[in-house]
Order: sequence, then C-alpha cells, then structure tokens
Amino acid sequence: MGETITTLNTLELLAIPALPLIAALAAGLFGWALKDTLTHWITCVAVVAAAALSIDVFLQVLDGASFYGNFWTWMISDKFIVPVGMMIDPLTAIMMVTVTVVSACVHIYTIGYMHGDPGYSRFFSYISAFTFSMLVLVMGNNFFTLFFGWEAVGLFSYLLIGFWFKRESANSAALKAFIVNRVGDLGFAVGILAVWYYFGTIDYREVFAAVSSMVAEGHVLHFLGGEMDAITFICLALFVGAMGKSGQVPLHVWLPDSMEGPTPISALIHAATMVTAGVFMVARLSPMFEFSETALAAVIIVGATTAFMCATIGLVQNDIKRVIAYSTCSQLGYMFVACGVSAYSVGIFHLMTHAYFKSLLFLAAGSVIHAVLAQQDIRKMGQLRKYMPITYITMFIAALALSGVPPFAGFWSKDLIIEATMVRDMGWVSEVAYYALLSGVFMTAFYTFRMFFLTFHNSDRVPAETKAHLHESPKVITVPLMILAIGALGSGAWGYYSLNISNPEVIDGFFANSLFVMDAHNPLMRLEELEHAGEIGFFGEYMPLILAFMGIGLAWLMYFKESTMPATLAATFPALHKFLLNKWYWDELYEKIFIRPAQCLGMILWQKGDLAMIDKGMIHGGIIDSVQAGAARLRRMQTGMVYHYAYGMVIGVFGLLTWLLLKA
Amino acid sequence: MANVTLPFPFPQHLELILPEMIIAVMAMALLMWDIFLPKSKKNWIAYATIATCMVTAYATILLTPAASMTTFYGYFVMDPFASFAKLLMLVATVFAVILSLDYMKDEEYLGEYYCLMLFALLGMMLMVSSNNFVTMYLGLELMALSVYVLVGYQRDVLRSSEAALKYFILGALSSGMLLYGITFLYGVTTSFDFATIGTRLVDANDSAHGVVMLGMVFVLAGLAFKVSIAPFHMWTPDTYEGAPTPVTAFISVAPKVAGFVVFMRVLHDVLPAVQADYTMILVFLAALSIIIGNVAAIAQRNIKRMLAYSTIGHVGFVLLGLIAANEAGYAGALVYLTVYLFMNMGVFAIIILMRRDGIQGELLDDFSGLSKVRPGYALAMGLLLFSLAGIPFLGGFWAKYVVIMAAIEADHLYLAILAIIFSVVGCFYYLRVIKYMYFDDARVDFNFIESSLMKIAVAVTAVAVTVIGLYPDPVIQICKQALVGLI
Amino acid sequence: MESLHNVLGFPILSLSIFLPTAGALLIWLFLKNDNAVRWAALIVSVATFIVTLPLATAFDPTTAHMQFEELHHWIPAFNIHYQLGVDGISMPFVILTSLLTIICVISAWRCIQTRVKEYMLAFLILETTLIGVFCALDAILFYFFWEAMLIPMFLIIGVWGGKNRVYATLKFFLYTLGGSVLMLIAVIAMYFKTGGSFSILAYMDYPFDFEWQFWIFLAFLVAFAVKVPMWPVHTWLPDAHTEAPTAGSVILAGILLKMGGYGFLRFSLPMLPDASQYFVPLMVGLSLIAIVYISFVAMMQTDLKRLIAYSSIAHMGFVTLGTFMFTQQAIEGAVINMISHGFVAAALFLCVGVLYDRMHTRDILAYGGVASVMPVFAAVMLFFCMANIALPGASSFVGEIMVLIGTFSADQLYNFSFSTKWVAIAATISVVLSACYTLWMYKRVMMGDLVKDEVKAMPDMSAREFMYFVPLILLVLWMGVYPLPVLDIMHVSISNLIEQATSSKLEDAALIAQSAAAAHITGH
Amino acid sequence: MIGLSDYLIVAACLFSLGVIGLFLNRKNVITILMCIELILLAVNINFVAFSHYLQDINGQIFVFFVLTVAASEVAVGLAILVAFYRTRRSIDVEDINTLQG
Repeated sequence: MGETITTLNTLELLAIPALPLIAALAAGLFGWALKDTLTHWITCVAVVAAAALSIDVFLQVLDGASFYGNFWTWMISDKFIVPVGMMIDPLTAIMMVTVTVVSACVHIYTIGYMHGDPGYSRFFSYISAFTFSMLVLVMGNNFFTLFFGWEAVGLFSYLLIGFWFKRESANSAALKAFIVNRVGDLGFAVGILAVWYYFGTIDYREVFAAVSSMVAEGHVLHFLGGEMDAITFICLALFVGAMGKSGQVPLHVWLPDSMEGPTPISALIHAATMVTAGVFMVARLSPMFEFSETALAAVIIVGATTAFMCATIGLVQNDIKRVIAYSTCSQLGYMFVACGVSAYSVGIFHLMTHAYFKSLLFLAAGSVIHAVLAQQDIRKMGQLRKYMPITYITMFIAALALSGVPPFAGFWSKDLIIEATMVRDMGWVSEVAYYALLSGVFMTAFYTFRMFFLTFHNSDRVPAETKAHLHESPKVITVPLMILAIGALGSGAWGYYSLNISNPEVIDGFFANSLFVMDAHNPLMRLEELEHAGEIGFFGEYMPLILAFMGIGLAWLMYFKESTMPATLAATFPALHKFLLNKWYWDELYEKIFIRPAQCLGMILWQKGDLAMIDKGMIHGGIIDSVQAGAARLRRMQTGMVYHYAYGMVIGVFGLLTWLLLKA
Repeated sequence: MANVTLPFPFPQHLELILPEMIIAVMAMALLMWDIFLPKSKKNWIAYATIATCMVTAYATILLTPAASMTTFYGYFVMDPFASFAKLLMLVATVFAVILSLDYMKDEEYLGEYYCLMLFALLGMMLMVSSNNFVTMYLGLELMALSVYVLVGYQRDVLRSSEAALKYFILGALSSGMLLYGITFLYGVTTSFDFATIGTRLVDANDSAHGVVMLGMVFVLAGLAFKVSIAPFHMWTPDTYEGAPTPVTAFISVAPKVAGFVVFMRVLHDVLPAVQADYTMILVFLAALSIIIGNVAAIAQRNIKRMLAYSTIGHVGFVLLGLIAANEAGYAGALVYLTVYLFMNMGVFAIIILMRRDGIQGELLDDFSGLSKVRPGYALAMGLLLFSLAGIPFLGGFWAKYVVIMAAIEADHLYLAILAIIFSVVGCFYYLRVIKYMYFDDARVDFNFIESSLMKIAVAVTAVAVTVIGLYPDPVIQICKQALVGLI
Repeated sequence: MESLHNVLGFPILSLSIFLPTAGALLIWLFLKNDNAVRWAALIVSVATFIVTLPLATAFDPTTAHMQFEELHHWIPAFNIHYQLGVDGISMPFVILTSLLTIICVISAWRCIQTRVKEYMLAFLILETTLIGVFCALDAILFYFFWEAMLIPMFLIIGVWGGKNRVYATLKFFLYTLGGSVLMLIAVIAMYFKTGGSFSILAYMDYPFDFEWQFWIFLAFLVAFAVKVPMWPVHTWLPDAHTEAPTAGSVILAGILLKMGGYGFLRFSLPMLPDASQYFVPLMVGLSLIAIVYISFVAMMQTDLKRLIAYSSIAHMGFVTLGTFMFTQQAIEGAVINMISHGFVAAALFLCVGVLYDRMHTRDILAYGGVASVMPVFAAVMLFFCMANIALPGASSFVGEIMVLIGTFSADQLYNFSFSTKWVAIAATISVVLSACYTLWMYKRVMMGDLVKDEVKAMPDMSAREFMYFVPLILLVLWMGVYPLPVLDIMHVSISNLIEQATSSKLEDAALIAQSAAAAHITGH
Repeated sequence: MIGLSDYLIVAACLFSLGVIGLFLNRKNVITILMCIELILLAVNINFVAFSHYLQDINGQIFVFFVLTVAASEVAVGLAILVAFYRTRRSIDVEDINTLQG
C-alpha cells in the first residue's frame, strides 16, 4: 500500500484522534463513577489538546510538511486489502483545525449549557467520541476509513439528536436522521464497491493515480438498457452519500428536525463539522469528480436547488434554531455549487468560515434559549439585547458574516463562490445556479436579520415569568462565543490573503496537490483572466453585496420595529406563505410515497405472503390437511365389519391376479 | 432287542429338533403343574416359562450348525437363519411373559395361558425351520390357533373375544387362500419342497405360467395376512386393540418374525423363477402398507390401535428389504425385525405400566405429564418412540437405514424416497405421544403397579435401542451371518 | 488411508464432542439439587470450551488439509467410518458452539426454574451433536449428528417454551426432518455411485456427471435451505424462535442456522461444482428475496423475538448470497457473517430474554422508555442493535461488506447470466432496511417517556446478566476491528474450496463414462 | 371321461362359493364357519385331483393334515364364538362391530 511519507511526527498525529477517544471512553464507561466536574475536565482538556496539536500540525503543513502512511490492516481477502492509515495534506489539516477548534469551544460551552442535566457525562463522552470519529473521517487515507468515520459520526449524531430520549419528537428526529443518512450511505457503499471493482484498490493515492487511465479505458455500466460510464456512476453514487450527510435536497429533511438535540450539538455536528463531511468528500475526491462532467453538473444542480429552496423556507420559520438550520442547508448548497464548478478550494474555504460563524450563531442562539428557559420561538422574544450584551454582539457579528457583509468571514468565501459560478460556463446549469445563489444571498441576509431583529430588537414579547430569569449567560458560555467571534470576524480575510484562496493555480496555492482541477474547468483561472480583461463588470463584482444589503434593509424595515408588514405580506400571498411554512411539504410527501407504502408492503408480505400463502396455503392447506383427510378416510374404511375386511382381502387378491394376468 | 430292524430308516440328526421338543414337553408339563398350583403361586408358571425359553435359546445356540442340516427326511431344516429367528422369537416370548406377569395375574387358568404361548412359539419355531409347505402349514396353524385363543383370552371382556373372532375368521380365510395357492404350485411341480418347487418352476413351460401366477398370488396373500401387509392388514388394528396388551405385544413381534422368515424362504427358494412378477406385487404392497400405516395412525386416539397402524408401516419397511432380494436386503430385514422387537416390546411394556385402576391407560392423553411423575419411564418411552420414528442415535434409524440402503442398491429409488417421506409423516404421531408425556401436565394421578421385572424389561429395551443406535455394527454383522441357510 | 493430520496427536475432537455428553451422564446419575446441576453444567460447558481452544492455537492456517483428524471404523458393514477433522471453515464454528453453550447455561440460571436438570442435560447433549456436525467428515456421521440434534432441540422448545410451543416445536421438527431425509437418500445414492464410500472428502474428488449433480444438489438444497432458512421454507423459524426459551433461541440463531450455510460450503460447492454454478441464479434470487422481502416483513413485527428472527433470516440471505458467488471475499464474508451473526443474533435474543424475565411479554408495544430505568441495558442493547445493522467496527460490517465486495466483483471472474453488480446493489438496500426495523424497534422499546408502571418497576441488569454480554461485546468489537486472525484461518481453506467449486467435474465424468462404455464393448 | 380341469373347476366353484359366502352373508357366524369349511374342501379336492393326476401320494397326505387342522380350527372357532356370545348375547355378523376406526 504505497510507501510511507512522513515529515510529520506520527505520534503527534495519532494523538489527535486518540485523545478525544480516550476521553470519550473514560467519560462513557466510568462516567457513573467520576464526578461531573472530573468528566468535563477530562474531555475538555483532551479536546483542547487535540485542537492545539492540530493547529501545530496545520502550521507545519503550511510549511509544506505532509504525511502518508498505514498503521493497521483491517481486512485482507485475496486482493481485497483494507488498511487503516492517515493522509495529512493541506485539505486534511484545515479540516482538522476547524473540527477540533469548534469542538473545543463546544466542549467548554457545554459545561455551562448542559449544567445539571442527568446525562451530563454521557453527553461529554458522546461529543468527544464524535470528535474522534470526525477526525478519523478527515484524516483517513482510504475509502474505508472515510466510511468508518462517516458511519461513526452518523451514529453519534443519532445518539445526540435523541439525547433527551424521553422526548418523543427527539426520538423521531433521531430515527429520521439515521435512516435518511443510511439512504445516503447506501449510495456511498455502492460507490466504494464500484471503486474497488474498477480500481482494485481503495487507497486514495492509488485510486487518484489510476483515474485518468481508467477513464481512458472507457468502462461503462449497463442497466435497464441504458448505460453510464463507470467514473460517473462512481461519483454519483458517492455523491448520494454526500447529499445524505450534508442535508442536500432531497435528503435534507432530517437536518432541520435534528434541532431537537441540545444546541451545542446543533453547533458542532449540524453546522460546523459533520454536515460538511459531504463537501469535504467531494473536495477530497476532486481527482475523480473532475473526470465526470455529468457528476459535476449533478453536484451543481443539487447544491443550487438546496441553496435556493432552504433559503425560501428559512424566510418564514419562527423557531430560532430552525431558521439557522435551514440557512445551514442553504449554505451547504453554496459549498456544493463551489465544488460543482470545480472551485473546490473556495468550497472548503466557505466550509471553514461557515463553520465559525454558523457555530457561533448556534451557540449564541443557544445562549438565548438558555436565558429564556428553553423557549425557541422568536415570536416570544425581543429586546433581549438589554439583558445579554455579549450574546447580542457576537450574534450580530455572526449574522453579518452569514449575510456576506465585508469584512466579515462569510463575505470572502461566498463572494468567491458566486463569482466562480458566474464565470464557469456549463450552459444552463451554471446559469441557473448563478441566479439561484444570487437570490439566495438576498434571502439569507433577510431571514438572518429577521431572526436577529425579532430576537434582540423589535418589541419586548418575553412572557413575564421568564423576565425575572433573564440574564447574560455565564463565562463558560460567553468565552467560546467570543473565541468563535474572532473566527467569524477574521477567518475570511485571513484565508483570502494568507492562504490566498483565490489563486487560480491551486497547485501552487495553499491546497498544494491535495485538490485537483483540470485547467479547462478551473473557474478561478478564468475569473482572473476576465478581471485582467476587466470584463467582470459592476454587477458581476458587486451584485452579491448589493443584494445582501437589500436583504438586511428589508428585514430592518419589516422587523426592526414592530410593524404590520409581515402580517399583511403573509395575508397577500397566503398560499405561498403556507407552502413555505410547511417546508414545501417534503415530510408529507415522504410520508406518502415511502413510509406508508413500505409499511403496507411489509404488512402484505407478512400477512398475505408468509402467513396466508406459505403457512396456510402450502403447509396447512397443502400437506397437513390432505394427510389428515386421508387419515380420516382410512379410518372410515376400517368399518369394524368383518365381511368388509374379508372383502378387502379378496379384492386385493383378485386385483393382483388380474393385474398380473393382464400384464402377461 | 438289539437286532430289531425298523421298516423304515430311522431319521438322522433328531437332536436338531431338541429345542422344539423342550418347548412342547414343557408346555404340557406346565399344563399339568398348573392344576396342582395354588392360586397365589400361579406366577411360578410364568417364571418356569421364562426358564424354558432361556434353556431353549441355549439349546438353539448350541445346535446351530455352520451350514443347513435337515432331519425327518428333509422335512425339518436347521440353519443359522432359522436359529436366529428362533432366538428372536424366544426373546419376544420372554418379554411377553414378563409383560403378562402383572397384567394377567387376575385371570383364571394362567397355566393354559402360558402353555398356549409356548404352543404358539412352538408353531412359529416349526414355521421358521420348515423348508416345505407341509411343515410350514402345520407350524403356521399351530401358531395361529394358539394365538386366536390368546387374543380372546379375557373371556369376559367383549372386545377381547370380538378381536379373537375377527382374527379367527380372517385368519381362516387367509390360510384357506394359502392352501389354495399351494395346491396350484403343487399341481405344477408335484412337490411341496421349497427348493424342488423352485428348481422345477424355473424350467416349467410357459403354458403353466397362469397357474403359477395363481398359486403365487394366493400364497403371497396368505403370508401377507400373517405379517399384516396392506391390503391384508384390516384385522390388525381391531385385534391389537382388543387383545390383552401382553398378547398384543407378543403378536406384534413374534408372528411377524416367523411370517417374514417364511416369506423370505418362499421368495428366495420357491419363487426365484418369477422374481419379476412378485417384485412388482411386493413393491405395490410395500408402498400401500407404508402409506396406509403411517397416514391412518395419525387419526388414532388409542395408542394400541396407533401402534397397530405403525406396525403396518414398519412391515412395509421390512418388505423393502425383501424386495431388494439381495443379501443386504434380507440382512436388512432381519436387522429391522431385531430392532423392532426391542422397540415394540419396550413400548408395550410402558403401556401396560400405564394401566391403573379404572383407566386402561391406552388413550394418548393418559400419558399426559408422565415425565413429571416418572421421568425414567418417560425417558425410556421417549427413546423408544424416537427410535420408532427413526431418528438417529437410536436403533430405529439404522433399521430404516439398512433397508433403504438395500432398496436403493436394488434400484428401487422411488420406493425408497416414498418410504422415507412417509416415515416423516409417521414421525408426527410418535411425537404426539412425546408431546403428551413431556409438554402436558398430568390429568389424573398415576399409581403404578411396578414389578422389578417390568422395570428391567423397560430398561433393557431402552438401553438395547440406544446401544444399537450408537454402535449397530454387531447386529448388522450377526444378521449377515444369519443368512447362511437362506442364501 | 494416508497418515492422519493431527498435530496434537490425541483425539481432541472426540474429546470436545463427547465431553458434554459424558458430563451430562454424570449429572444425570449423581446430581439432584438444582443449583448443583447448574454449577455442574457450567463447569462442563466451560471445560468443553477450554478443550476446544487448542483447535485455534494449534491450527495450521497454511494448509487446506483437514486437521486434528481421527479415523476409525464405525460400521464396516457399510464402510461407514468415524472420521473427524476440521479445516479453516469448520473450526471457528466448533469454538463458537462451545462458547455459546456456556452463555446458554448462564443465561438459564434464573429464568429456568422447572426441570432444571433436564434442561441442562438437553443443552449439553445438543452441544455434542452440534460440534459433531461441524467435525464430521463422514457423510453418514454428519447426518447422524445432524438429525440427532433434533431430539434435544425438540424438547427444549417444547418443554420450556411459550404458549404456542407445541405447534412451534412440531413445526420445527417436521420441517427440518422432512428437509433432511432427502439428503440421506442423496448420500446413499452417492455411496453406490462412488463405489462404496461415505467419505465427504472422497465425494469431493469423485467426478459426478451433470445429471447426478443436478438431482443431488436439489436434495441437499432442500435440507440446507430449510436449516438456513431460505425463503420460502423459512416460516418455521419465527415460530420456533418466538416460542423457544431464551437460550433455545440463542443456540438456534447462533448455531443451528449456521449448519445450513456450512452444509452448502462443505457439500454442495465442492462436491457438485457444476450444479452449483448452474443453480447460481436460483440461489441469488432466493437470497435477494430473503434480504429484501424478509426485511420488510421484519419491519412490521410487534413481537420482539419474531422481529429478530426475521432479521436473522435476512442476514442469512447475505450468507447464501456470498456462498454462491465463488469469490474469495464473498465466501470469507459469508463465513464471517455466520460467525458474527452467531454473536449478534444470540446477544439480541439474550437482550429480549432480559426484558422478558422482567415483563413476561414480548410485545414491543408493552414497553417504552425502558432506557430510563435500565441505562446499562439500554447501552448494551443499543450496541447490538448497531451491530445488527452492520455499523463499521462491528463484526457484521466486515462480513457484509466482504460479501458485497465479492458479489460486486464476481462477474469480473465468472460470466454469470446476469450482472452481479446489480445483485450487490440490490443487496445493499439492506443497509437502509435493517436500520429501519432495528432502530424502530429500539425506539419503541427503549426510548420515549416512562409512562407504563410495570416498566417503571423494571430493575437494571444484574451482574450475572451483564457478565454474559461482556464476552459477546468484546468478540463483536474484536472481529469488527481486527478480523485478521479469523480471516487468516480461513484463507487457504476457502481458496481451496473455490478451487474445487470452480473446476468442473464434467470432463472427468465424461472420460469415466467413455472408459465404462469401452469396457462394456470389449466385454462382449 | 372326467379330466383334471373339471375337478379344478369344481374346486374353484366351491372356493369362490366359500369366499363369496364369507362376505356376502350378513346373518350369523355359523355360516361363516361353514364357508371356511367349503374353502378347505375346495383345497382338498384340488390336492386329491392333482395328486391322482400326477400319480404323487404327497398330495393326499397333505389332505389328511388339512382335514385334521380344519377340525381343530372349527373347534377353536366355535369356542371363541361361544365366548363372544357370552358377552355379546348375539352371534350376528352385524354385531361384531365394537372395534372399528
């Protein structure tokens, strides 16, 4: 499995995932014995250490260090060999930093947020274990380690969504999340099967090296008459997995429901890390996706649709967390579009910035919820800025970042994505995507600030009994907010300039040889040319910005002060409003076309198939009944009358005689 | 007196009939003794009978020649084949006597009972030693007449005498048929001697074919009746149910052995010329017996009746061995009979144990909860029933195995498949008894009349079945060697 | 006879086969008091387990030859031998059996209070027959153990079972017996065909012509399909599982089902390669039905044990699928799947047992919110549920992914009449379906608010109960993350098996036929 | 001249008569005993005829055995019948029906 390249300290690398794992085991297995304080100390220290280490690794990677190697063989069967190993390159490094830093903040935040919850230590063990799995996911050097992490994060997401297992809604959400994810994993698994089939290996480097030759050989898959070239099939299959994890249409339905989980989870898993695994995967597999126009187009379409649709839904939601959740879906859509137009670096860049400001948004929201006694409906808030200044400011920063207002983080990444989409020429696909994203910008700005204003300004609608309780959250909560706020402020500019993401030559750029883009596709290159030629034009340059401000402005008009506009607007387009409020009726649709039919089918197969047909029909009706009937008849033949018996004998004899004599 | 010359040559090797002599003499002696015995000591006769059988068995073993020898001018043959059969029947008789000890002790004229048993035994021993139709017929009638009386022994019990009556009428008819068949074979070959008939039939001209067929069918029918092969089985259920249980046990084994031995001799010595024809008939009869036996048993509530039908099924299996008509087949049939002896005797022993005041203990649900009250008996019964069902690590499996093996060797594959499939059907009713014993709770309380001999009998049969099941080779070898004289 | 291959030099297989029975006899003869019986049974089963361990340690994974062989005459009359031996395929099952028996004994400690002695005896004798099946190298010996197993199992279900136990146990008995009798006929037919041998190894070498292979395959198929069980002869399993006592279900799901899969590997594939190839479409079809159809059925069950029983059928679908793909990965996956299913299904039934002992109902709807009163148990059950849906890190994942890989890549090696890619993809659907029925069940039983009073009263697992889960958890994890030892044991044997299963016997058969014909002509 | 076949035919008629009488007669058991005698008579005629025709004495010897046995058979038969009558108070064939099924 390829020679080992290591310019990094192996132990250090191993320690990064190991620390959270050990912490998790300690908290999980001995949580009942340890005191709560001890539990959170163990886990927090471990994760913070992991964060520190990953930053250290990141810095080394900046200086061009890298790592590739296997530690362990998982399975061997003939030619099928599954090693467990690591591959550290810029892409991995930036993911590691993002994951560990956000995770560290969330850990600390949790100390305050989950204080006094019966499942305190359980919670800590879960999130540490999650961190471990996420790290495995990003650090792995082959498809199986990726899949391992993939499933593991899914498991912990399931556990954490259903953390308050006494809540029916939480359990349903957890189940939904897991099963929808499994649908994605189905695709992912098939993809892996295909990869091994066509490449004979599941190691990233070997696969990537073989792609071009494999494509040249021009394998095709046949089914139902149609046919599809192998690489496209592989990419699409894998992308289905990405859709599942990253809540892309039509597999997005679980993400908003996942808000049933405690808020730290929403921040860590359903905003910053796990849901971005899909994007990471596409970027990681850029050498494969690059070879399939179809797959890229599919990525763009799905991404753009999600970006637009979830934004529209976000416009009318009243649950503070759901607003943010839908915005997460929509932002993930942006990232996918970025990947789809081959601007993987930009996609990852947005992933990073988004991780900071979105988790900040969530944590801030969490702090609000904490303050108003687990009230999540923004219609029952307002004027909170008076009570919780820090939360207010940090959330404001996050909101600006999300809306893409310079110089906040979101601006840099999102702007690049949109421009890349604009210049990448893929016919109607990129056209549509472009406009979807533009409208998305406007809506994002609008619903973000709608939520923001309704929460912190507008009129004071907080019920009296909670009033007394209102106060700023404790340090353990506010400190992480501030840390993340720095990220939300700076990460964009920092990335843009110091990592110089916009450099078209990704090869020389930061993501040196961890991403692959065909020159023909490379939008950044084209963007640069156009800029030199000055053909971008005003709108091209500033449209996103203008829309963002328009969105904020509209939100300010409608929600900064109490006004009747929202109501009248809703009254004017009742159908549309209802449609959005019900999230485009996705859940109802799935209920109708999947859940019900599946249950009916199960019932039919069981009752009609197993019980009626096989048991009653074949076994009882067929065999048992006939035997018993025969028994009864024979019983009746045994009349007890001696002359019948004699008659039987005589018939027997003469029967045999005639038979013989006739035969002769 | 030294120079007295007889007008006829004195028969050679008279010692060969010593076993029969012992039985005959003892039978009559016991009859006498019975008169002088007080009521309380009647059981002594039973013990005497057992002793007689043992002595006879010993004598039989001693006298068994390496190859077949004849006496009475060739009308009586003694060979390993015959003496093996005799041993089986002696064992069967011993078991039957032990079973009778408690069951019959309230009956009158016990002496007659046991001496009738001995006479029946004598008849059967004559049958198996016969190499011609005269001896065979006499032996057969001696057995039949004694058994008729034994069946009807409980004179005050209606079903007993009814069973006897039915058995008698049909038995008479069957022996009539047998004789009628013999006349034709005699007419074709002018002989009653098996071997002679066989050789003469081989070179009989085709014009006689019809007559031979006539003779063959009637003879086979007559013999089939004795071993209750369908469609000549109709008497079996009624007789089994009506007869006193020890007698049922007796007639379910001993006459079957005798009948099959004669059957084999007739098929092998008399009818080789027409093997194709009789194979055809026997295949049909075997299939019929297996089907009727196993299916009809399912509908039964009375265990004696059920066992009657199961007997019919098993007889069908033994017939497989005869159909194969090769060494493996005949040996298989003997193995089957040997195992069957133990299985049936054991089962009937337990049925007798089940009889308690008021209850005959013959209905299936009388067995409910036996395993809770008497785990030992339940275990034994379980083993025996599983063995009857032919489940491995018990003798019954090998019994079925050998005959099926033989049948397949003789290219009767379809018959083998049919047989084994119906044996699965048959499993059901054996399992049902086990279900009553193990899965259900006791309905009425048991109070056993247990004699140590009964316990021993049960134990012996169960152990025998298990041991044969685990290591059947000795039995198979012995049965192979026992074929000397037939083949 | 070539020299026997037995490194240990003493009859370890016989020992491990008959030790339980010997123990059972001693218990039967000398022990009265229930507790003494329990302890004795435990000691015997542990001893047996220890005896079987050397099989793993002294096993030589570099040869496909049978190992620890024993060969004695048993019934010379029919040339039946007492021939034992294990290879990489059967050896793991022997150890699995001896391990699960221990767990069965412990699990019955409290919940069996009536006729404890018979219960333990039945289990020890059952162990004998099961180990015997996996060690036998003589077809009749194999059949002997195969059928003998019915007796103790019949009693276990019938005596200690639930309400409907009589129906269930009769169904189980007659189904299995009816299935296997044809196997006996087939074996005897092969005996005469091969000129008087019952040796399984001889059958592997003898070239049967196609017609023979065809019919014998069908005969075997009936026997093994009933045991596995495959659709449509699977309906005995849910009933048997539902009514059986906990330990009964454990041994049933853990070992008995494996006998079917093992039968395919030991008989059908190596002895009848051409017929096996010929019947691949049928087998694949049935396997897919098992995986998809049965998963849907499982989804709708409201009886815990019935649900798990159906899920077992679905998982065995993977086994049969892998078996008939003739690729290293697929078959190794199939074996791993059997072993892992032995742990997981067994553990799930034990979980149900734990619940049943407290509530005395198997109805899912009677529970709810158990997690809040039984946290430890909730964790354990969750673990095994996740293992049941083949999450990476659990043994079942290794098995299933290998089967899928092998299946997907099968048509690279062989040209079947259909594309195995789509078969693999269809089989992958179970990724979703298994999650649906397993987690939905978990949700309804363990999660939710605590409303039912009787649930509130449930105490958490006792130390004893926890004790028998620990080894299973460790084993599932171990085989999940480090299956190499097990795989190493199998590699050679299975590649040899594939060699046998893919090299047609027809040419040789044709040659033999010709020579026979020639002899016939010259004879005249 | 009366040939062998004529004797055989007579015997056959008697035999059939006996057999048919056995299962046609529904009245009482005595008749059945007679029928049995008829059958045995037919057998004897066959034996004698064959024995004479084949000039072989064995057949006639067998006849004596048959006669003897027949006699004892009837004796036993009647005895059983009496026993039956004592409990059933009837010798109608119709009434031999308690055991069936």
